[in-house]
Amino acid sequence: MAKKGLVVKAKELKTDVAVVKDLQVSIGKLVDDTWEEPMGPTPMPSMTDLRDWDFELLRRYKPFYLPFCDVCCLCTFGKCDLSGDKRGACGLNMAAQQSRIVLLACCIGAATHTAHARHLVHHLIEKHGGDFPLDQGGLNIDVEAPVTRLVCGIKVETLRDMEEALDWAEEQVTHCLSACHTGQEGSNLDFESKAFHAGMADQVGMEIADLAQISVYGFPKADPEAPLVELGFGATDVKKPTILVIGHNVPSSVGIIDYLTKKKMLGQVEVTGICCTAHDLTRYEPSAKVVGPISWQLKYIRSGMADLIMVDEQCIRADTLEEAQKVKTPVIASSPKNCLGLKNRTNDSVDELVNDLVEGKVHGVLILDSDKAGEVAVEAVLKVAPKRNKFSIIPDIEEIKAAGAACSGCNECVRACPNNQPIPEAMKAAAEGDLAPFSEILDNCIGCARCDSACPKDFPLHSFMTKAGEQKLWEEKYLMRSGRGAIQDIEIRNVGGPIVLGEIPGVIAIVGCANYPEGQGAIAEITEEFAKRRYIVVLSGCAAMSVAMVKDENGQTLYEKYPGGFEAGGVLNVGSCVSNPHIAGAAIKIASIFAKRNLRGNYEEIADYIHNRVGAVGLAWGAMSQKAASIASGFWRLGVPVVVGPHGSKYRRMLLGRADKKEDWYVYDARTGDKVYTGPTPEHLFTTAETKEEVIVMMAKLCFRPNDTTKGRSMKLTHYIDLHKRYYGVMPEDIHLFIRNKMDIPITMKPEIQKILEEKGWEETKIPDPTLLKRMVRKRG
Amino acid sequence: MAKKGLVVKAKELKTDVAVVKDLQVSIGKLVDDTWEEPMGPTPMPSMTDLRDWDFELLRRYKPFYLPFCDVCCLCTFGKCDLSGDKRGACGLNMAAQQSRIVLLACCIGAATHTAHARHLVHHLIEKHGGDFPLDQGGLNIDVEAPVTRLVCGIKVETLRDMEEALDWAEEQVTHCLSACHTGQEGSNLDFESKAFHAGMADQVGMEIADLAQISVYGFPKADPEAPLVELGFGATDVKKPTILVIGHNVPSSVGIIDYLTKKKMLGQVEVTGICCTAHDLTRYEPSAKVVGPISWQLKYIRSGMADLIMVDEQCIRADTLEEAQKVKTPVIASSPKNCLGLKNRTNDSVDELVNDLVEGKVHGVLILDSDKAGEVAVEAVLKVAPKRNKFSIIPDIEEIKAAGAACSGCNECVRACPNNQPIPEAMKAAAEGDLAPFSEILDNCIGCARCDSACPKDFPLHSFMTKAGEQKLWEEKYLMRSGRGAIQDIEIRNVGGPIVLGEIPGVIAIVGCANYPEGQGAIAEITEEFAKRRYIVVLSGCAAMSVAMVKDENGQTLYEKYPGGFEAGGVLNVGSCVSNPHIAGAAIKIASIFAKRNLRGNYEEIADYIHNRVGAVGLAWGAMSQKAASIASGFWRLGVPVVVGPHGSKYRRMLLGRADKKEDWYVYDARTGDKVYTGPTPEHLFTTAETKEEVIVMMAKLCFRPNDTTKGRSMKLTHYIDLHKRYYGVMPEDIHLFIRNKMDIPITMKPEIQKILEEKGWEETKIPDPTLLKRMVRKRG
Amino acid sequence: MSAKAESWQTAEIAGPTKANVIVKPEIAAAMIKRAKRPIIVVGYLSTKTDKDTGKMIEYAIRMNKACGIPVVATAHTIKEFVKQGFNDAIQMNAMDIGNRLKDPTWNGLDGKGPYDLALFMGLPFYMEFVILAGLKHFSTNLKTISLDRYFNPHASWSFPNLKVEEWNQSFETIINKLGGN
Amino acid sequence: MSAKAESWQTAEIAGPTKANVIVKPEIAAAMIKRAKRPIIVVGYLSTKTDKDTGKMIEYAIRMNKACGIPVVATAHTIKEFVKQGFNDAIQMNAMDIGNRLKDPTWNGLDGKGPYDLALFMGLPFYMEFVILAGLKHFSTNLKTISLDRYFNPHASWSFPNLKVEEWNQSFETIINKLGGN
Ligand code: SF4
Ligand code: SF4
Ligand code: SF4
Ligand code: SF4
Ligand code: SF4
Ligand code: SF4
Ligand code: SF4
Ligand code: SF4
Repeated sequence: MAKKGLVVKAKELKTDVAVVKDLQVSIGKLVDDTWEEPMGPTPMPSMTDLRDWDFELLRRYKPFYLPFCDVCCLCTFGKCDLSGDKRGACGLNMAAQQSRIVLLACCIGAATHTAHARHLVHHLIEKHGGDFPLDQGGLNIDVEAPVTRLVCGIKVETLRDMEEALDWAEEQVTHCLSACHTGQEGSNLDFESKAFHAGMADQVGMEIADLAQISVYGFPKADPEAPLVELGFGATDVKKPTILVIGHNVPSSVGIIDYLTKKKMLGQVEVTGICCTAHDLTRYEPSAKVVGPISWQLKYIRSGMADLIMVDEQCIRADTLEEAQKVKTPVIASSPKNCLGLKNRTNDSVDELVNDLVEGKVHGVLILDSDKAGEVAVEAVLKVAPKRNKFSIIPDIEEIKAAGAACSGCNECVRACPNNQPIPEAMKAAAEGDLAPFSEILDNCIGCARCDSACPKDFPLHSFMTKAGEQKLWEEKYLMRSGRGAIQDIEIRNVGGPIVLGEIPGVIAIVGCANYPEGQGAIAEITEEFAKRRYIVVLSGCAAMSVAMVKDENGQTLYEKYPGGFEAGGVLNVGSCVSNPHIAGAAIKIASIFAKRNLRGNYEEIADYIHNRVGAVGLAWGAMSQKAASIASGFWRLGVPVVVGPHGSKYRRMLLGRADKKEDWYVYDARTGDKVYTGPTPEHLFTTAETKEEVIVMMAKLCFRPNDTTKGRSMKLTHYIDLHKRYYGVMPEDIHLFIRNKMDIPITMKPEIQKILEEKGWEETKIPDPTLLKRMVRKRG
Repeated sequence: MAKKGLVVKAKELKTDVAVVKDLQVSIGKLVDDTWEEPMGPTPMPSMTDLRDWDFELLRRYKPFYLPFCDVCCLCTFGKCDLSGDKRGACGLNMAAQQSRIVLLACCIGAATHTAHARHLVHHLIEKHGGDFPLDQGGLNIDVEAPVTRLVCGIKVETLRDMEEALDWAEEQVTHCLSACHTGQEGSNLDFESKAFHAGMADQVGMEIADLAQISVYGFPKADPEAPLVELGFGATDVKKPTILVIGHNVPSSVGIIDYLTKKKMLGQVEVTGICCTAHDLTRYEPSAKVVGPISWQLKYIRSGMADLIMVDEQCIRADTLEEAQKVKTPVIASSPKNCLGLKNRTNDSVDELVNDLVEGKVHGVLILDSDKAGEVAVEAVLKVAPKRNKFSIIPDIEEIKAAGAACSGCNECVRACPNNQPIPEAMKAAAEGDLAPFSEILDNCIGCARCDSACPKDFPLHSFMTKAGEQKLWEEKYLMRSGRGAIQDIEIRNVGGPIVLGEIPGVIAIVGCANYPEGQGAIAEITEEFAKRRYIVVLSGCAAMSVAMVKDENGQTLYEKYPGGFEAGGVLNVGSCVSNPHIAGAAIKIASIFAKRNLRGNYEEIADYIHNRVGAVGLAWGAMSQKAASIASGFWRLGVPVVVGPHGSKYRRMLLGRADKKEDWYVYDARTGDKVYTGPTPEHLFTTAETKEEVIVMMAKLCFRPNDTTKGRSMKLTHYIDLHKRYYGVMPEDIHLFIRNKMDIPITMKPEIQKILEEKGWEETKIPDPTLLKRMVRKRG
Repeated sequence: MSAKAESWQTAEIAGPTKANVIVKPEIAAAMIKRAKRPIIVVGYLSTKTDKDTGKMIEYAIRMNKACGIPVVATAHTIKEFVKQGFNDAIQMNAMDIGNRLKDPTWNGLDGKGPYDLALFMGLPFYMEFVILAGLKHFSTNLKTISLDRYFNPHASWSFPNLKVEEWNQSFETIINKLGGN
Repeated sequence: MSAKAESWQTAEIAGPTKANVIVKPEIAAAMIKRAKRPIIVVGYLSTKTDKDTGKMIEYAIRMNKACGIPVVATAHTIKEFVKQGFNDAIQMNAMDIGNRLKDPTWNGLDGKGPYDLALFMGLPFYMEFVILAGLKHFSTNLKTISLDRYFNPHASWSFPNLKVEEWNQSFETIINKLGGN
């Protein structure tokens, strides 16, 4: 850390000033001593400070590596064949290489959010000054930034305060990335520990980013009643000039809204968004529209709806410029991260820029000033829209029919499709004029267009399916509750009783990208299953959009049917990807509010608390990115299990418990120091679910915690068994592992279960005050 | 940047202090206003600030991408087939993906050096305080840290000052890495520009690291007469207890020396090193020994010479612990980057640690306190050495014979060998008792042991060749000039005339790793060819070791035969990898000392100067690592061409000029603003040489610069033509491209050349005051 | 059928070590017969009956009946087994069974010792691909066979990319050779 | 010889698009004959005469004599050509010639138009591997052939891993078919 040991008392400073003349004094930070929370053992931890904790988790949840290919190609010693027990030219083996790839992904993810936060904070300080006060939720929130307080041991009250946390995070990202270098770390477990570290830094980066934008832009502040905003193709008013913003970093979109507001044109231009920028756009201005998650990009662009596209950073198709050109839509790039090879026109006049875009002299421009970018976008779209006249490249049916007839059935398309969609068959049907199979494909499509690329006849297959699903697409018009931000202290306080009594059997966090195996409907199904059962369901990012995209028979989405509060049966959209730490933060605040544990720099104790007591489980059903990897990693270190959908199996390793190894499931009883068997609770720290049915059953099971009261455990068991029977058609095989004493047994199932317990030779065990940390044992022996 | 806009005048501060009570004031930095160098346009540049300059270079030196495989596997959308014009699920194409891999490598490299610097600076501040003054070379050096001044616009005078530069570098690494995320940058050229940016940050990181250690540890300070130190297997006194240190980050090795010194035992324990830690170890204590570069690790360990191994970070075989175990050598890991899965015993007592290592209770320990690590190493090695009795696993001849007879000739070994060494044939010969072929293989071997791994019969083939070459190995005893550090101002001043007049035809920088295609002798050959011709040859890292490993008929190495000064025919070892910026720094100082250009925050102008005027060329003959990639990248952005050996072709892209495209080779004449054709000078920014012969000819050619005086050009041409004839047997085909007017023609070759010029239809061109930057044109018009 | 086969998902290249192609179903049958402790892992795609997936689950049941091979049903596949009147399948998460198969000290579902041959079918191609890769690199005495219709190069043995009829016929032959019907 | 070949360097896997195997040298000869503008790039290993490298440089010269194919000599290979009395080879850096071959607007050494077939031999395996990859992905109308003794999967066509005698015989056949001797 940069500033350690540099604290100078005011008096001494005066003396200095008196002695040393003609000097300027540059103040790093004013430390407010009125904050009395004592400092824990690991403020701003180094890469090794929490390694013992990681090893504790990894002892129980051992990595199962899933290599993508047999070789490593990360340096010019390579490629190296690492199959079997071979080692690379640097001495690395396959396990270490796979864990290194995990670390690399987490570093990229953490860097992305941290750099995002840095950009945002820098930008906001430039505009509003470093003294701008932070505000997570006014008086309803005492712990303003639980992750940052926990990890860094600092309190952030102004924008400037945030820089210290970011300095730390950037340093950690750099250290962790450094460990990926050829000939650095040699142990797979140490790579894993470093991946956890990167994930933890990522949580800090995200928290800072969201707190900064919530505070300055006045997003909903921990508001259960955040406004409902419109979402879907059909939500766009096709008659208006339409700007599409894509990405994650909202200032340039804010630039658009601000300019429209200033010019009193809000409502005259349709501002629509894809991905997290859409979340944050509607958190800023609820009249803006959300098109959908990342997988909606291509079909929306090709449909020609957008008269101008502005991209910022993250999760933007790399071919946006090329695709936009096809429909004559000009592009404004607005982030240093994503310059698209465009000329930097930041210093040109608005008139010149608008003119060049409108006249089509350039296909796009790079404008690194968010206000100017916003102004240019608005001025240009007004003139571009009438010229474009919603020019679309979605083909008509005749074209598709002809293509269907010309298709050779070579299978290249389906072999390129991540979801193995039966495109050749759909082409056959299309030849006959039947587009129904294509419409079905669209439902299971992630919009990647690999099929287009693969087709030797260059058929725009994704456009074909878009055409086929057109009708349905235009009917998409839903309401999504906009991102509420943090959880209020009072909400945490109120769920205490219900959680202890099992009335709230767990917290289900559904996050991440839209790389779904079969349609996005699964998200809503899973959400409703748990909301109905009075779990708390917390959502963010693409998942928070997907959940909105299903209506019930009354035309209502889950956001309309279920409350937005952190309460039994709540369905909460916390916001964009960088809002994820509100979920971690809620778990952390449970520890501080119920158990009165100190947070400040006290990571290990709190993670131990959460792991053993807070029945929270994460699901990233469509996880695809390095950010999703680091977000998951941040949860792992906190001891929160995460489940991914089938494509998540490609992250190269799982962290799996072994329910059959009794010796793995002992904890200390903090009261006595005894080692107590607790059953596999939770059973895994990271695994892949194959189907949505499996996810539902698995997540219910992963809510078990050693600390469950008998009342709570019996409720959790009821749900687990009920879901297992419903989705699997049979009783679970493993209930004996989760029953500590007869009181745990759900009353209604008593006879049935007791029979099983007898068969399994079950024995009663104690319910400990559980901890994995010997030092937490209170009794001195 | 964290601290912008936070400068508070002392008077105002006093007022603050008077008003706000009970506050501590934490001082970031005292800004010394006595430094008068005006600030240039780009201090602490953002990722886009130098993009125009990059694009200028990339316009001329276009990327040629060399994919390693057809697919991208960086996220769970993938794998994606990017062959031909296909795009991945994120819209990326192959060019962008390859450039992204280059960026990723540069980020890893830059992170490694920056994290190394951060660790070092943090450690040294903790030990010696932030006020510890920096000293690059006393009064002989005016510009203390040319790269940092140029890039960051700051002057670093104390350890604490360095933190600001590191803050900046870490932020840039984070931003650049972020751009590698799926769905960020879409343009290959922008990926390239970001790779340059990471390379520039890397230079800052390295410069800080070396300046810190030079200053605090009292390494040679810009000393042309730095001591000669012993190098080679044969330099070790086998009778002494021997510690082997491997890595790059020297504090724990310093811990060993300091403890030995304190105990007055220096000389009783042999302290030997591999890789850059060996450089820095001998810069600290010249009686320590260097074993060799990275490729020496395995054979030295297996030979059993080391009674204790201490590893720090970087370029350490990942299987060190396993290999050490085989020869019963305990290992101390001492860096958070490389914990090897070992228990963190930092807080245990020295006695316990020594005892556990000596008794073999553990194979290794992690000690993150460098002093303690040093003490434990010494105390343990004294007791381990007699027990081990230099236990070796190098097999005897009978064993090799038997293996040779049992070899199935399956070819797996040679197919795994990066250098395609004829191991099956050597096995056949060995079966007959002839080890000569194995001895030859050892000469061409990079010590990777992939052959061992690949052999289905598990023969330890690398040990066989080590046995075969044993005799030669033990005769290895050379003298290397230890790393001198920076170049003095006076040296720069003195070479001015000779460079202008061509008496010094160029600066040849030979750096990087030992991934050589055919033995390391090439380094010495290349060096001597240029030293003889009175080029300045600057070396660092593994290359600086390799150059020492050849003796002439008088038993002298090049370090003994040639002067160590920055002068005609000088052969300079600047030091370890982090010493590389002294080379860039020399080029930068040429601009400041000769041309009186301001350095401070003035990157573009200086790079333009260097590119057009300073005939410096880099060679990384055995480049293998991500660090080598970022080091090269730092040179590219400065406009300095870099050549790699054949394995460097695996870096995925070259930056190649097209000598046949006349339009590519125009510059502005700063005097007139005219565009002037200059010929392809230098022809490439990054390419691969296939053989050492090609390197020699190519490097001579790459020393041409548009600004050469006729005298200088004619001398450079003389060398180029002479070398071309010598190594290629023919006149070069392209001399007409390098002759601007008749005065350029080397007198002795006049008739021959004039004939060629006629044939080629040569026309005279002007010699401009060259610049690629329009704004540098002095004439307003 | 040829001895050369390409990964069904074009980009899912495996590296130097690729599955042997089961050129004739008899090979697979012989391997199952030879195995001391075989096991079959059946994923949810086996419950689908579109042209891609034939009647996998029935084949699994018939194989079990023919030679007593234990059946692991991943995800909710168990429900379909039960529906078909087959009550001997064990439900497990695909990663969990993969992880246990990797472990040479795992004594199997019945506690009688480690398996030596694992057959897979009905998992999403890429998920099976990576689990097979995990087993290829990290298991010690286990061979794997992919019985899917598609060539999965990370297995020890795999069918090449087959037509539905060829594939169905292959199952018939295998079951027949195992003495079942 | 079989239609399936493995990359000579085990780990140098190419991806889904792999070279066609030249099962018979006649194929290569026919391709050269059919090409409008072929060119051959010869690396320094062709100057070595150990068992691995036969007499590549002589074959190059004989091919040039047979059909006039232009010869680029990379690195210092030119010296050996000259020594052998062959003065028509052009010296170029391997990356430089690779980069130009990639460019469809490059009119060749003689300015008469782009090449449509590039033969490679004598470069270090991995270096040829990546240059061929560059051409595979970024050239438009160029086919490549590796004439080395080893299967190089990034070429359009490559010999499989051959014995020295087979390899020498292949050259003889090709030269013969090209009308040379
Ligand atoms: S990092 Fe190691 S395993 Fe990977 S390519 Fe380099 S030497 Fe081989
Ligand atoms: S665009 Fe849809 S159908 Fe086409 S390959 Fe991608 S997921 Fe499959
Ligand atoms: S890739 Fe194209 S031609 Fe081949 S089956 Fe698919 S749609 Fe038809
Ligand atoms: S790791 Fe990825 S890029 Fe490297 S060889 Fe394997 S598939 Fe190709
Ligand atoms: S980063 Fe893009 S090209 Fe690479 S695997 Fe992911 S989607 Fe495919
Ligand atoms: S250890 Fe030497 S001989 Fe063996 S594979 Fe490596 S380079 Fe080749
Ligand atoms: S791999 Fe082993 S058995 Fe095969 S040829 Fe080489 S030394 Fe002989
Ligand atoms: S020169 Fe290369 S191999 Fe040698 S120590 Fe430096 S980075 Fe490592």
